[in-house]
Amino acid sequence: MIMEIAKLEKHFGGLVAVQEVDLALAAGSIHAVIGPNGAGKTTFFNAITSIIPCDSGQITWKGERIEKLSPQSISAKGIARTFQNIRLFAFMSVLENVIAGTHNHFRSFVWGALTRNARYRREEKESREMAMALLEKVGLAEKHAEYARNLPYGEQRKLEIARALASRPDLLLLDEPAAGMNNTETEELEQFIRALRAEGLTVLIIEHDVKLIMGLADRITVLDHGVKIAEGTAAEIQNNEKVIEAYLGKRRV
Amino acid sequence: MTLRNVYASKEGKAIGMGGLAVILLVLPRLLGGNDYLLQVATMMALYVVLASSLNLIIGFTGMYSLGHGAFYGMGAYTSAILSVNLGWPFWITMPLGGLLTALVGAFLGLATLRLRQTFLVFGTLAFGEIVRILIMNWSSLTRGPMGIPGIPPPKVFGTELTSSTHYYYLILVYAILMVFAIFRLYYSRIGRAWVAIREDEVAASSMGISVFGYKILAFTISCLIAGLAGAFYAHFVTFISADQFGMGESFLILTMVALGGTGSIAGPIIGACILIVIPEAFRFLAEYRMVLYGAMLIVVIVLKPEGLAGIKGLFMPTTGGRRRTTLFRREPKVAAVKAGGSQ
Amino acid sequence: MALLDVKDLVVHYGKINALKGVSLHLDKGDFVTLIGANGAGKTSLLGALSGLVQATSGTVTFKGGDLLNEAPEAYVKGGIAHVPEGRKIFGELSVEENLYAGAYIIKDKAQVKSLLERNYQLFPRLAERRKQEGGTLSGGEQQMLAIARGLMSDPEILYLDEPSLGIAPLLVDKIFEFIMQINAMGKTILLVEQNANLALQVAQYGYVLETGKITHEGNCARLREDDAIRCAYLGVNGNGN
Amino acid sequence: MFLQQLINGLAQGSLFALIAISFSLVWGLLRMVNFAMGEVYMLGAYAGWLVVMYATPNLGVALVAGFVIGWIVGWFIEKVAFKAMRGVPHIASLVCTIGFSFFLKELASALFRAETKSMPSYYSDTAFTFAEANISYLQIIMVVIAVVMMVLLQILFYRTKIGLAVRAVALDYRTASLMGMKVDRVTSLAFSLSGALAGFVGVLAATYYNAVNASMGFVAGLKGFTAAVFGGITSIPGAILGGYLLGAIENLSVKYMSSGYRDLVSYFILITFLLFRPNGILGKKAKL
Amino acid sequence: MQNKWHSLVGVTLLVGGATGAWAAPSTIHIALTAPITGDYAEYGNNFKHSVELAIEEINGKGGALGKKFELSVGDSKGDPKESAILAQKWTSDSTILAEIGDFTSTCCMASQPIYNRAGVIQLSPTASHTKFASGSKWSFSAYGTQYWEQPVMASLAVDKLKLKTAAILYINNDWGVDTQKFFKENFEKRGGKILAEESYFSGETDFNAVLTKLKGAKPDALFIATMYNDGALISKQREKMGWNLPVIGSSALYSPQLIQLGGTAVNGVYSNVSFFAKDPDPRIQSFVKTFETRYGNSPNFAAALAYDCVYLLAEAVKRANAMDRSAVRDALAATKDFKGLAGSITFTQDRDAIKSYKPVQVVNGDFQLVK
Repeated sequence: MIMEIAKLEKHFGGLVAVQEVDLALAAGSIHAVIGPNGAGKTTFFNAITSIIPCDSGQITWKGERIEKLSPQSISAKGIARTFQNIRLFAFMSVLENVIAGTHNHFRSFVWGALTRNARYRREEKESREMAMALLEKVGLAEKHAEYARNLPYGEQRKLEIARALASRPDLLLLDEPAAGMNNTETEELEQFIRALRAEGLTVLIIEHDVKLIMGLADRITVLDHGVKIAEGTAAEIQNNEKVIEAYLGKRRV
Repeated sequence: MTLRNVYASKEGKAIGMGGLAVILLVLPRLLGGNDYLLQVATMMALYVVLASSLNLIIGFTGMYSLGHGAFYGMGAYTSAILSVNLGWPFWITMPLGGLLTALVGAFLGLATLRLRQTFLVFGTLAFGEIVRILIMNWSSLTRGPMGIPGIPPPKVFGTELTSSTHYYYLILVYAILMVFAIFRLYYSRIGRAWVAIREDEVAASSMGISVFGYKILAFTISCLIAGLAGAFYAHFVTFISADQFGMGESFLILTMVALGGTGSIAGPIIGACILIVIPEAFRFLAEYRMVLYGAMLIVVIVLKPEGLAGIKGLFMPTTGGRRRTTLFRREPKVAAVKAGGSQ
Repeated sequence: MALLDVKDLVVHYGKINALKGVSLHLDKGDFVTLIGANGAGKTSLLGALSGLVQATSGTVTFKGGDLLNEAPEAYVKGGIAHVPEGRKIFGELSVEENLYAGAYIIKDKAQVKSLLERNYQLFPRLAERRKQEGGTLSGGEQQMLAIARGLMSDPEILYLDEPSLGIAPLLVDKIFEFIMQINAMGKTILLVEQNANLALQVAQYGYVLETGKITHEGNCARLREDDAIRCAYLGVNGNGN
Repeated sequence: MFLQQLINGLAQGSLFALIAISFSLVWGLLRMVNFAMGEVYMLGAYAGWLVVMYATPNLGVALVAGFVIGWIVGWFIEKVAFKAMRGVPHIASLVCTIGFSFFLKELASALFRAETKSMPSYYSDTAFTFAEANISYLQIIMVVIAVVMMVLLQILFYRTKIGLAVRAVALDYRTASLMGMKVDRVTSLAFSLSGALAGFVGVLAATYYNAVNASMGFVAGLKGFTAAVFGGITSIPGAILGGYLLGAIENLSVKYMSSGYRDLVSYFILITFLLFRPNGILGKKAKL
Repeated sequence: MQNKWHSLVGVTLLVGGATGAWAAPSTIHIALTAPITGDYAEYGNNFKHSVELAIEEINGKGGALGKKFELSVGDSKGDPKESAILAQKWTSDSTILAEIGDFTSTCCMASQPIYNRAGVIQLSPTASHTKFASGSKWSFSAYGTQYWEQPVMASLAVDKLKLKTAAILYINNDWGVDTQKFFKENFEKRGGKILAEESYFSGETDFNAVLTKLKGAKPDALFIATMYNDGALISKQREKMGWNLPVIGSSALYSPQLIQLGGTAVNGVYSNVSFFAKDPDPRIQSFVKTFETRYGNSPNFAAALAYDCVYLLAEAVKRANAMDRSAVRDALAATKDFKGLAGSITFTQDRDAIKSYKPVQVVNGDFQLVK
């Protein structure tokens, strides 16, 4: 288990967004979190990455407790993420967005930037090459000079993934990566995520596109109103009564 | 393809820079010893530095500051007090002035933990005023309202720099160095971190960028540069007093950044040059000079809110801003489109 | 005659094309639903149909009049009420003030009073809490308040944007009952939902929006049986499960 | 003397409080600050002075004139600096109001010439003396006006339809527009009202200090903003409370320390509250 | 857009460059630096008007050495930075013989090194900073420092009015601090006692607090080191507090506006003058009358001082019998018993003016000499 989450809880005022959720993540697996809108999935992600501090619970990453760390430290530990409502650096070029993702892998600071010494030049070159390689991978290499804000929706999603990968993470958290993508793009995405797993990356994914999830995920966790109601393989989930009732909706009226 | 070809082509920039450098170097010649114009040029260079340094805070990192006049003054006072009271040479007091200002700037940067937007504007403004009031009242150190006269001019290789041309070259070298430094910082890992913070703090922090650390760094470097500029100014005018570093200066510097364009290297440079030249060019208007100056400021900002050389749309949140625009600025309907659509 | 007729509506956000030519048709008394995934453009479409979002081209005809890119108040005055996503009630106003805000365009005080009474009858929960601040209500109550507030302008057509969002399942049922009740009162309803299953059960006619385009439309009963839709939106595996 | 300082502080506080309301109105709607507020106040004072000198010695008319001029100028600033610039950088609006501040001040200076103008005294007699402290009629009137203004505004905001619209727009302008509220018009109205209040206080201040000049606005504006933050910028009662407290604290601070540090006290309060209690004394609970 | 700015800069440079070539040696070219706009605009305009008036008079009488005076005016806004820019403008124009201005000491001192380097006379009508004139051999102050003025007021207070104690309220700037310091020194030297001192920042309008505090010290008299406008405000607020005691100020109070603004509250206030508009001297009377008819307001002390500065220069030119900057400077430095509107002027070693001051008092809404 690369990450273990125990009894994670987050309240907003009186509202319980995430309630005592446990989750164990196997290294090299694709794990999906699904649930109806407002089930607390994004809050769950935000709590894992410390963007909002959790109220209680433990998150263990490679044997180390990380729930009290800052977002940047969590990133430094090798956890990267994308956002549901795309948070690119709009007024940076596509390439720079990805280079910004490599931030933690380089050390040159004010002095290096001012003098452009050997280390700085090496690091800049390295980071640029790394970023370009990632852009090639997601198919955005040609648009590397555009402002990120000028990309179409689907490409912005790809760019966000490339940016997250730039920090060379061991775990990638994807928050609805297929939202706003058309069918071809979604299929490409699926292939892409599989390829990432093949490279040894662990992926935790929130998705609404059930088709994508069912075909992709090794394990699925279902949240409803902040509570974990089921976990298992795709087949198990699809046959779980609780899931069908709460998430897929029982026949009403 | 270059990294930043989004903004401008490198060749064009290089030619422009080269030309500009030559003009700047031979400017005293060009002006034929006209010290007045040289003085204007010197002031421009000084304010180019001040505006560029404020742009680090406002344009790059997306924070606000209306305390820049005070930082500038702090550098001036530190250097002046050290050289007048202790007789230390300019080349020691100037960096010390910058360092002290940087220290205070770092401290003020802590405030950004809690203050945002307009609150930061007023927080820094109040801070600036507190500095001014302290200077006024701490007479034993600062001579209070009497100011500090007789600040020695800098010496280079044993000779005092006294002529306008000397000062011009001194500040020119300083300005070029500082703008160059800012340029290099901007196009580096640090600059990217700043811009990332400006664009989206949450995303920046999840990319491993220490938001708070880089905000403090921006304040520190910005104040260092402003403090050095203040030290230069003190030894240039040889007399400083608290009223030279009041709110008016902070407003002026902020205005330069906003008018020229936030977030670009050229913006504050253009803004500083214009706001120094305009009052000079309007001299013939006598008492209506500043009326027109104010009016011009309003008109330019309304017509080009991002500034003359700013990035169009910068600081417009991609979602909120767009919606607001569609909500409040109703563009006239395009008749042709409608005719085409309503078959 | 159609109550609301939308043809080839195109919306751009900067260079991003959010709607790529959407056509809709609503008759009086209809209960129409619009389903689609996150980012498909549902909220943009509703925005463009209530004056919040500027459309690039297309037509929006309401009761025979052209409303494209009019100010939001023109839509409200025309008889359209938009209950926005996430309820968006005025948290610091009391329940009653929220309702009065909804009746802003109605000049006749007596009419406002009677609308208020009618809403209190429809939602007795709100009547109990009329002096309470909107922000202190529970999610379900807030949604009721948002719908009631929409009804306060006495609209002919009511847009509902994701009314099930973040609400406890029991209450979701309750709210959908209210919606059907409102429809039965003769109000036309355009329901935007992510919870496709639910939406397709309550509505009569449905549109499926995908990345800015309508990909399917038809009778809800028929849409429910459509394989592609079952697979993508109903969570039923397309490979026959 | 404590009592006298307190009374002086309250009289001055009434002025701060009214300017603070002006800031609160704009803040509530736009989450922005009008840097030219002090200059609107100054123009109001000139309007009042012109009326008293050249039309009628009636102070009421002068106050109305200040109100009207403030309304017009406030309306104009909103149209140029805020309306035309919505959805554009925050900093541009800020700088635009700084431009207005410059422009209006220098315009007044050029039009009316720079020297300080004398405003006649009204109701300056001592109404009564209480434990060695003198209280003038005008001081009483000022406090009464501030309180009446607050009550009127509370009625406007809590008892009228337009007030409801202002509050709704302040809370969520997008949703408010879905209710058919004309966001632009409501914003414009609140902005004009805030200008009108500033102009009105300008006349009051001119009467209290018997002087009008072009640079009188800046300090007043800054103190007004401080008072607003102090009491709670999102609420009118907060602004009033902040004004009175700031007036009292400033005046009492002079009693206990060198007057050279008087402004320091205000700025210190401003920074402290911005940092540690940005919602002011009344806190988040209080609302427009 | 940018191109336009470029051309604007170009035009400015050209125009500026051309001024150097307009040299017309047939005139005595002097420059005036004054705050025509900004917070001190009132004084700046007084400067400008009276200097224009003086030049017109001199030119009407044929000028000096047969040459007419020519004036260039620059607005410094009260901003030291602009004052320094103007100083460069004037000094780089070889036809300019001398400069009059600026109004504040800060501005004067910021531009002083420039005049010093270029060797151009800098004659300020009002700079009162004790370190100003002594800072450069080219700098002169026609104002007369408080060092000379305050003994007069202290003597009036102690010797004539028999006051034992006083409280001081002063504006926190270089002039205010000097005034306060020298009054205190001289008052205590004569056996008086200062019970309390308070300062305020420029722009303040509410003096109730400080006045109440000073009142608590129960002094015999109140000394106010302020300009006339603040002086009027202070007096009004003092009157409203019902605090009646002798009030003494400095020459800066002497302005018709003091009475206009202060009304009955300033009755009894002591000030002193070197320039007295009621002086029956026909020169003064004609100056006051011309000034009033032409500009619509009465001249204050600053106007008279600036007027004197022009005559000081004219006389220096005559005595030097040359148009040479350094000769005129020497002649100016040697000025003795120059009879100006604002009293007689003799420059000290440090080029500060020694002046004569006459105490005045406001009596029934009018300034009267204290007999």
